[in-house]
Amino acid sequence: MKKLINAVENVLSESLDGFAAAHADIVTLGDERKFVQRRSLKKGKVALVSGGGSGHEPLHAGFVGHGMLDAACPGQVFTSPTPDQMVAAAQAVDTGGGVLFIVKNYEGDVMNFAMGAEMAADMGVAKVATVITDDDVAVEKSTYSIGRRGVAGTMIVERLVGAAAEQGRDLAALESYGKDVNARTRSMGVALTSCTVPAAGKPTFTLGEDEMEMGVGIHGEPGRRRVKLAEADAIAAEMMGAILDDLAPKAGQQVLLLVNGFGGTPAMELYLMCNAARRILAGRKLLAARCLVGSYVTSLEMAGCSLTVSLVEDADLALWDQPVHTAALRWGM
Amino acid sequence: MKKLINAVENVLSESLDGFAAAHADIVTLGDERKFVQRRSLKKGKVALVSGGGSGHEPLHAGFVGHGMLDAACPGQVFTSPTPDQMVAAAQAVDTGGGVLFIVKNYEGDVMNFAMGAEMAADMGVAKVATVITDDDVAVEKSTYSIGRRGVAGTMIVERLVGAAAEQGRDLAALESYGKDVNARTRSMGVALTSCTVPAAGKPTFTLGEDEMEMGVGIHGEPGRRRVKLAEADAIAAEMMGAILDDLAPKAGQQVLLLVNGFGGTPAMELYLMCNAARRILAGRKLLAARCLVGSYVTSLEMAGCSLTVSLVEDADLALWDQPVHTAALRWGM
Amino acid sequence: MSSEKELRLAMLTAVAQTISRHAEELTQLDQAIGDGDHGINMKRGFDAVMADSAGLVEKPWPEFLKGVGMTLVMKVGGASGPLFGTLFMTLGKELPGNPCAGDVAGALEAAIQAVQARGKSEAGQKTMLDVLVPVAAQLRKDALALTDLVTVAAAAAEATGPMKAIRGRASFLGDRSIGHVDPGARSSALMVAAVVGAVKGES
Amino acid sequence: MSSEKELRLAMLTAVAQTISRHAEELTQLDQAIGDGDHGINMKRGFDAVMADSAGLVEKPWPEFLKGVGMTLVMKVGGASGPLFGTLFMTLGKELPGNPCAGDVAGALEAAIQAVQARGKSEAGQKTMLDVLVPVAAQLRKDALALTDLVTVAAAAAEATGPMKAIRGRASFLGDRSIGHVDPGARSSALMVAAVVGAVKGES
Ligand SMILES: Nc1ncnc2c1ncn2[C@@H]1O[C@H](COP(=O)(O)OP(=O)(O)O)[C@@H](O)[C@H]1O
Ligand SMILES: Nc1ncnc2c1ncn2[C@@H]1O[C@H](COP(=O)(O)OP(=O)(O)O)[C@@H](O)[C@H]1O
Ligand SMILES: [Mg+2]
Ligand SMILES: [Mg+2]
Ligand SMILES: [Mg+2]
Ligand SMILES: [Mg+2]
Repeated sequence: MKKLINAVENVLSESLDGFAAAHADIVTLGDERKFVQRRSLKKGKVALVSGGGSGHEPLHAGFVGHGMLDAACPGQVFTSPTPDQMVAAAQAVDTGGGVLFIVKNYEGDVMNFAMGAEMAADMGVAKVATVITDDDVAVEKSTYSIGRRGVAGTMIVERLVGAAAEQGRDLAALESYGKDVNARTRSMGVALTSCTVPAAGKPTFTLGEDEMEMGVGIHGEPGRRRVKLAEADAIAAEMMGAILDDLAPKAGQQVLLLVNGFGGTPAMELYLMCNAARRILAGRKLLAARCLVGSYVTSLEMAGCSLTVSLVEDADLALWDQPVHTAALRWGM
Repeated sequence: MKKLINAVENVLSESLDGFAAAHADIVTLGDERKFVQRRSLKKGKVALVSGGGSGHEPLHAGFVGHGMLDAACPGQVFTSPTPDQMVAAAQAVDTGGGVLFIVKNYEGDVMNFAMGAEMAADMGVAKVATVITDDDVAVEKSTYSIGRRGVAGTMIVERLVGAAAEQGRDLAALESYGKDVNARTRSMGVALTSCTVPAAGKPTFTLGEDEMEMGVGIHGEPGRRRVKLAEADAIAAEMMGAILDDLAPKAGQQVLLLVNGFGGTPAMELYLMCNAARRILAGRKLLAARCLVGSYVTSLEMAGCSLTVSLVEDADLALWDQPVHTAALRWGM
Repeated sequence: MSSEKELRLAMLTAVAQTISRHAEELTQLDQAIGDGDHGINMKRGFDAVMADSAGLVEKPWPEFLKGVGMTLVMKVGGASGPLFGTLFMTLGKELPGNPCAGDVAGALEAAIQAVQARGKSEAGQKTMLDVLVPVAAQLRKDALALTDLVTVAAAAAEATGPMKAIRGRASFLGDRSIGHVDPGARSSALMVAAVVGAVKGES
Repeated sequence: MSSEKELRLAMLTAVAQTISRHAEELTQLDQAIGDGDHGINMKRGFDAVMADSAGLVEKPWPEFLKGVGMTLVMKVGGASGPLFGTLFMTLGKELPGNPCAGDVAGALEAAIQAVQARGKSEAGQKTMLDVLVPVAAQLRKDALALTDLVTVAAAAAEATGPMKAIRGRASFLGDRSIGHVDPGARSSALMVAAVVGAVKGES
């Protein structure tokens, strides 16, 4: 395992310390590093709290700040945080408007956030509501499973709901808006190499020199199938096909396109994939109203990328364009 | 070779098309993709033109926009652009204030930009001046060599000179400010894995599972020495030691710290390295006035990072904090 | 009372040791059909429990078990944290202050109910429940046949191999989950064996 | 005149072919002590020259050589683009419209001067100059001993192996550059051999 670390046990804490120091203008670190919180809170605004296993940086701590999250709870690498973290975060950032948890659909996250919500309620944090994201079309939807995984689309939910929260909408409105955005958002990923969890010390999976994992999860979970390496255009066609078949948008629909790197893929390839995805959108007469390219929801150093499409209307775009000031996403301020 | 590409010959052009489409609000692509230019030019402002081999994204095209570059000339992967590109770019963005070339110190870049400057002069582009960056302390300075390489510190020069240009300073002032910033900026890098040039199809170098290349260049050039993998703190100590011994700052000096990923290293490790570097700065009683962490000057998918320290005064910090709006660096607007 | 305390310590130590010894194996099982952290998660949890063990074993069985469960909830994370945490906490709630062997089956059944509610799951879905449920049934049948308990647990864990996962991360794999033992089932069987070993006075 | 045109085409084709055939070798040499693109760069340049060859070979020697040089400048990039470009452009400037064998040494010497000025370099620094300079010297000595020219060039390229680089990317390596043949020296020797082959009518 080749990583820039000291001891495996301290990767998370040292990384969080570095993050908090580098972005001291935006965030502070909670006691025992249970959460990262926004430096200045807005009285009465609904507080957005997210979190999940670490290793997906900048998700979620990199999205704490004006226009997105109020706090993020970092779990161990690829392991959901624990309920005490959510309780501490909720207590720290609730300013009376209630707290909205944004949770990726993994049983670990869902259960830990649920216990956190129950405990927070017991401890008098006014109101907690939860939005669960499940945008990964690689997993077929079925009543015989726990449903789809929450992947890169989560950041779109965090951003749009974050902008709406900044405008003063109430908890119920934000909860339903978040569910609505999630329902219009679909993603799919592909891995060219595995990632290595520091504590495990070896790659999560192994791919042949000519293989890729189509439909991979953001923890290196196996996807739809392991296939021969293909050209970027063919990869984009399969992913966009699955996404668009599921969303079934009408011609002329505006969309937001996210080309997300998994951590080990250079910008050059992401922009090339962006180009491929945009050609497919154009072919279906869809309008790429906004386009975000970068490594935003990663799997440590995994090579590969995901494509996310959100169906958006003018009102969503107006929110998207509102000022945002976080470590990883910033404009307008 | 595992890359998200179609044909090796088209990597650069498809990637540039994706980049231009994703950032159409900021940039346009010149004829024959010879350069990426700022969408709106400011009459009379000195035009900043940089460029170099591709594969270092977001450098340079990702830094085209308000507060940084007016144009960037992308060469083939790891290969300097050709003089016709610089000529075309200079012609496109010169609005009367003259053109400043910012060039990393590699003979290829220096010679091609020099030929470009000569040709531009022949063709009537008013005035061209050049700043050469050479911040890499891994290469010992010596009269028997071409001197140090220009690496990640280049983006600090581009940023500070870009902000100064926005304020209306003239060509001579910007040239001397750029040289000044470069002289106060030092970097050093380490690689944990190699990168693979698409056209070459195989890794540029090979490291054992327990080896790293200390002092690596941003094209995967061998560095000071190949050594056993070490802990992050030891790596940071060696790199910061070389940088600070060379800069020899006084206690109490303000510095700008750049922790730069080479493309294959996740944010988690970069922030951990940031933490390590900051401890070393604190130990030398230096003040990390600004801190930038991310993959800004990359070597395709190489794993590793570089550390850069710039000695800065309040005037530099004021420029640093001015609004900037590029694909890869944005604040204040 | 002091022997009860020693039993609690012996059980805790045995469970923590077996988890620690098999952490890599559990992680490997999780790498095959999950995200490769189950061994790491469980070890982190039981290391934390052991750090508190001196205080914990002083407490009577219900508080002891609740304390273990709460520590697991706060330290394990992932899916297994809330589930094993709920399991131990509910065992603590259900068992009387001075439990006898006959109390265990009922308490375990109630704890399994709580796990199922938390996990929205049931036996047959290739999870820890596929070990816990047959273990409870065996306890109900014969609370004193300790060796059988271990055999039942081990066989039940093995039997998750051919199953298709419907809960847990492995469910994302669909048919590709078939052919691998479920990590949570394996860790459950290991814990059963450790507890039985402690009760029988092995070390 | 038509035979001159054929000779230009034969030379161009021979050079382009040898570069193309050895592109991988040149890239490997550059991977050892540079950035692994020399073969790719040179191939891109001569592919572009070949794409224009029909028009280029129509022109008299000076314009032909300037055209080749200009195309190399615009297509090769890197360090070798301006240098080989300058070499060919200066050869074109220096040679008369109807050059004879005796004109070549002087033109090459002038072209080498121009390369040195552009590259701030001289022979002995482990670069293409370590081939070009002895080749010019040999031409000056005997402009007609074509086979000797090839031998001198090949030996000079080999002789860069033990040298320490003082110019070019390899210079960053200091002593670690020792033991590897310089890619630009090797490509220069290949071009000399190709040109001689074309003159001798080999194909
Ligand atoms: N809904 C559920 N009900 C019961 N057990 C479950 C459920 N989800 C997961 N598990 C168990 O948890 C184990 C995985 O635990 P662990 O790897 O620690 O968490 P995670 O899957 O979050 O990484 C699975 O092997 C399975 O036995
Ligand atoms: N200053 C110089 N003077 C003469 N030749 C040089 C100089 N710098 C580089 N070269 C030659 O150029 C070759 C490298 O070319 P190439 O790999 O195409 O460019 P780059 O080094 O920019 O990647 C070297 O092997 C050397 O022969
Ligand atoms: Mg996990
Ligand atoms: Mg090069
Ligand atoms: Mg797991
Ligand atoms: Mg080269």
